[in-house]
Amino acid sequence: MNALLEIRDLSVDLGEFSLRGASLAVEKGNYCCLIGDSGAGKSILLETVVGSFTPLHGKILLHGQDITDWPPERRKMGIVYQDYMLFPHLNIFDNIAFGIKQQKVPRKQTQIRVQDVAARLGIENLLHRDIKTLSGGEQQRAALARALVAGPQVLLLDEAFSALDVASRERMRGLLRELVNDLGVTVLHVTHDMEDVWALADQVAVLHDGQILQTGTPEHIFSCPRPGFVAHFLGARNILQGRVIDCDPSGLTCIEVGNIRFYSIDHAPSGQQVLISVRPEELALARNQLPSTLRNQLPAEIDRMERRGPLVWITGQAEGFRLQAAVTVTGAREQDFKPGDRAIFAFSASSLRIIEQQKVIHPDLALNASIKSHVISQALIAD
Amino acid sequence: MNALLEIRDLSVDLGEFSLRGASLAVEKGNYCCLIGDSGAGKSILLETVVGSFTPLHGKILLHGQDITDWPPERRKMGIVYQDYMLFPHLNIFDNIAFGIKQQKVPRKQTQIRVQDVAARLGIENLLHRDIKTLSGGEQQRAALARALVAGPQVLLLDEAFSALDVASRERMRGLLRELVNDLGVTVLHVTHDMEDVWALADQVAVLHDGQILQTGTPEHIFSCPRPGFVAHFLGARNILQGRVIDCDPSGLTCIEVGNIRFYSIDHAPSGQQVLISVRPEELALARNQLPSTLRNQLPAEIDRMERRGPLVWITGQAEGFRLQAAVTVTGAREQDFKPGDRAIFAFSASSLRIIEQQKVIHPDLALNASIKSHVISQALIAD
Amino acid sequence: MAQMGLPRHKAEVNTMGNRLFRAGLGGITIVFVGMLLWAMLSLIFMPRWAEVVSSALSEEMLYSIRLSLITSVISVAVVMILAISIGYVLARFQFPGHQLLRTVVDLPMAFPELVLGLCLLLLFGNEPVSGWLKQVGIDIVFSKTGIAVAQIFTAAPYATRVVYAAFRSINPRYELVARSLGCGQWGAFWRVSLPMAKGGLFAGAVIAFARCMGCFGTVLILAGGTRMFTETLPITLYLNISYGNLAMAMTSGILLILISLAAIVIFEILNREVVL
Amino acid sequence: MAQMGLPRHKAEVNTMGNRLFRAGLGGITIVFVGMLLWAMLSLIFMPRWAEVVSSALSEEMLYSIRLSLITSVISVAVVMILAISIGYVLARFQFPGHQLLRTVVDLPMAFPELVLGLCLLLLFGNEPVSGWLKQVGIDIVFSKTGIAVAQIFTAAPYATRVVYAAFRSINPRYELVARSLGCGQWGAFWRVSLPMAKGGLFAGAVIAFARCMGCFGTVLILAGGTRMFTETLPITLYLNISYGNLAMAMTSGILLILISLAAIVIFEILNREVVL
Repeated sequence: MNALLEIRDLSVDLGEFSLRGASLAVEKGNYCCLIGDSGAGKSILLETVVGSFTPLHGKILLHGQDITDWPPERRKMGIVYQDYMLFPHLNIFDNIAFGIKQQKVPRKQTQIRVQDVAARLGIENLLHRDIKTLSGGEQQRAALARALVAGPQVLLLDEAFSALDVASRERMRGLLRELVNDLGVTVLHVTHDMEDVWALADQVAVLHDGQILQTGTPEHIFSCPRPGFVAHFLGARNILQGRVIDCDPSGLTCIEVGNIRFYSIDHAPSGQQVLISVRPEELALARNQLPSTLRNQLPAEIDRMERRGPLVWITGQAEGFRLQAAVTVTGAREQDFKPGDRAIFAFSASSLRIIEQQKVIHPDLALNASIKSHVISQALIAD
Repeated sequence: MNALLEIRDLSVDLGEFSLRGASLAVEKGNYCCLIGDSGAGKSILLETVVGSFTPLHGKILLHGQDITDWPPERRKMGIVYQDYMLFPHLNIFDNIAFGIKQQKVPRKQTQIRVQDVAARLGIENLLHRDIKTLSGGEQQRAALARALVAGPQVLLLDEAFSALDVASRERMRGLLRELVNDLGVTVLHVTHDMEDVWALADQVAVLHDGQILQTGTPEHIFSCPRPGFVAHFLGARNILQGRVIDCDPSGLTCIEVGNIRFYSIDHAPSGQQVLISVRPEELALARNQLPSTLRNQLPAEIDRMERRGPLVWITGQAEGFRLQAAVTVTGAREQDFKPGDRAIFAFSASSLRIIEQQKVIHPDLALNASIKSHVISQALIAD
Repeated sequence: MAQMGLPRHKAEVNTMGNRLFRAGLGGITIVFVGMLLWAMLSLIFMPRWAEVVSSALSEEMLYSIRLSLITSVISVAVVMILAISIGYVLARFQFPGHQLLRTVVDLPMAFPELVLGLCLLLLFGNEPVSGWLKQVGIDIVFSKTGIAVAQIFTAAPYATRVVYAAFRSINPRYELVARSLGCGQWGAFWRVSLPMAKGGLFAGAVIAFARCMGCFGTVLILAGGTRMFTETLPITLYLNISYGNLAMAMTSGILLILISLAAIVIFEILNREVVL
Repeated sequence: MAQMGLPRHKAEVNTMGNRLFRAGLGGITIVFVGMLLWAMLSLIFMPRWAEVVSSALSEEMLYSIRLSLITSVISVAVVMILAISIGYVLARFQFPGHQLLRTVVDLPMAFPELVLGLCLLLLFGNEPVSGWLKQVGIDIVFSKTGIAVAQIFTAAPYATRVVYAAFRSINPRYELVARSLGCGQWGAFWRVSLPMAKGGLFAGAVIAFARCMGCFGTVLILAGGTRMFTETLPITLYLNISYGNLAMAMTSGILLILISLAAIVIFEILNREVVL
């Protein structure tokens, strides 16, 4: 293992919130976003890593060294909270210099180091101000400076941008991305904002109910979410269970669901039970079969149409299962679909992903328990 | 005026929150949703109507009668809050019967009326239960029964569904719609959930900073939002300022912005300065001019592409202004657009709406101050 | 109030500095609390119990207990009327002088009891009030009535504070709902606020009772500490310490401590949230 | 804490029932608060000021003031060490018996002062503690040292509660941040928690000082109320009431009331949020 930070099977019990065997590895210089619903244990994980809680089980390794029982002051980590946590009795300079003063660095050098990092964060003119006179974005930049100036090995961010307005948030993301690249610091960032993920993350970990359910690159997690919570949380719909009936390594995999055949570019051995998924926005609707390259074209009856902001969500009932498509208002209007109409739900073989190969059938995921899932996951994300 | 409930130029000052000359009229039997950002004064408006606050200025009229100085007990209004506010020392029956008991109705009749409304709300089996043993949805139905059983003239709902899960929320909407229709009660419903608006409202009022900025049917407000806050809040983008150069009553209105001409089906007199708007999801993008009925086809350079969930937001830079289009991921992928590409931004004349005819130019709205507005309005709605 | 989500430092058993720090704080805490506990337990474990029983059954002690109970019950009744009125006014109405009223009601808790007693003595022992009282035939200074008056003024601020907190913790929207359903202010108060504040009211009464029973300085000054006349339990304790009769003093001390403990236990059970 | 968004009923001046209800509550409030105010103002407006001045300059009063000040200053110093230690332990550490510890520290506030005095008398006046004290030459019972001991035990619970509230109101994440920046527990306490709790600590000291100056029952029992020996201000008040010397009593009453008022004002300014 050459992960810089590794969490092995970590369990922490705080009553209401807890971790139950969470494992995660972050490589040196990687930016890892930790996402999950509220109550999943995201903040606990962060505070256990920084050394606030003693786990019941499990280990935290830094450079392969077991630091589980180390006090926070020995761990060389910086933490930045949503609500800044600047010391109110110190001005900005003394806040940022807090960690350096602890190291008994000469005054001159402290000055230089603080001014350097402050300049990089654009707060060099605020150093002698009282923290209450600063805006939220400025305070958060000071908090970031304070965490970085001591040269931490790992930077921990707990919803660090949530309290900022949109403009400051974007500015902060840019500054952070640059600084983190330059300093080569490893980051673990708890967030519920998917924009943080898209803008910053090299790696995403999904936490639910005290466990890490999936890790990977943002693209990977978004296009191949693990079924169940991760898929729901990330907005994957149309999860169907089928069986691979043919797989040509150079061509397409054919999957049978009921007596309908789907084609996917993902591979799986013949005879394998699989879960497949297609994102609603990747479906096109048409009156008739489309003479096109779209390999999956499924006739279904429109069951329900719901407008949500810029999209119309159309649910179609096929033989034994349902598909949900998200199309633009213009598109739906042009075709003049109404509930009860028959329509072709069409999508490409590259849109259909095999999200799990399985032997055991998940009864709660089979067929279409997912009709309401998009609503649930939207609620989760909004929260 | 034959409005049942009329609010005239109402001002209330509670320090942090306040109303500043809000006016609104709701006709008998109408369902009016009041939307707005947090801190706009939505709850204060409701509680002033019910009689909790004495306004500094303005009047509240019920059936044309000035009730501004009446105490709450004379106003015959029912109020339902997000957190139910069931009396914890009474069981469900006594909660619902609270208002009837006050009217000194005989016991037998109280029984009948309570059971009747409880049956309609599907809680007839819960009447002798303690309120703590009920789920949120059941408690909210009891609260609704309590407000309705006394026969109010106006029903006031303050984010009444916000604390419920999605399933209960949908069930409640259905029940409420039916009951309200049958009883012919007039409703004023404060909400931040657009689904409430689409599912329930006959009329929408947008409140911002203590004032009602616009009222109308949901369709009207959504497609022709007043520029400024309302448009931002409801997600209108692409607001451009132009001048009508030709208007054929039987045909299209031609509007010039810079030296580009747009066509709209809305009418305005020639020479008039107007603000026009087109919703991003109504724009289509193509490599070349589309041989179609789309009257507005504008070449622009792609400036920025951002994926947000199921959509890709594409910003295009034309001569002096910007347009923003929201297209599906599949659509963008098929055409393989990249920032820097040239593309045609196409939309129909029926998508382009004239949202304000003006003499004075709003400097803050002119041209394209709206690039970030969708982010802001999303944040507002999520909040 | 549970501060949700706030982390607490659990076991970290590693650096010398941290260990020394915790040992220092813990040591000071244990020494002081140990002495305090020891002192309180002395009263229970030191006396010879035969003496305590005979003291408890002595004529003087029985008189003192009866007088304490009678005056306290009357005082608590008056105190609760005051506390409910003032507590509700403070919790629900806004008016100029709101903060001043709160401060004046709280003041007696900050003063030494003795000073409150002196104030009451000056009020009721001098013209014009003494004249008015003489006309209606009420004797407050150096009388049994004075005991109740002293207790009422001592206990009312405590009860008011608890009752006020109870009313404040009730969301006024409950009353607004009741009123939208046709209740007047009195109806909303009687049918909603009072039953919802039940726990707080009872807790306030318990606190008031304990304060009345234990009231010393105010009673001593206003009603005098006369043996077998204005002798309540604290007076018995004081008089017998003066006479050197330690068994009698300890007996009244034990009774007073039991009353306080019972009050605390009941209060904690009723009113975990209101406890300050 | 301001309860945000809670409506308050403002003026509604219409139905008879509502008016009667408000008049009833308001009437009771005004009568009681009026009497209370009158009683407290009597102490200030009644005395002849020439007498007060000569009393204040009498040998006995000067002795009493000096003794009160000296013992109180010493007591406050000890109390603050105790309050900071115990308050921080309670606010930051979790351990079995946490709730018990809090209750034991709070208990003396619920007991009559007299009973606390008796407990301390039994602890320090009996074996084994009296023997230990004799060996190191400390005399507590009926001595000036006893005054300070009585004051410390009386005032410590009040100060501890205020200091505890101050530490609790500081988000422990501040300390966690300090520690992630390299501080040990002592460093985080000294560089972050203590300066952040500054207001609360000073408020606690003010409360402690006021309680020490006004401490009567405990001092009376443990140190005795001997003229010109263990005579603090409250004892002066009591002794002079007994001798019928009202001018002296009122003078010490006025001094005590001024100290309490000053303490309240300082406390309110420092610590609006912590005031319970």
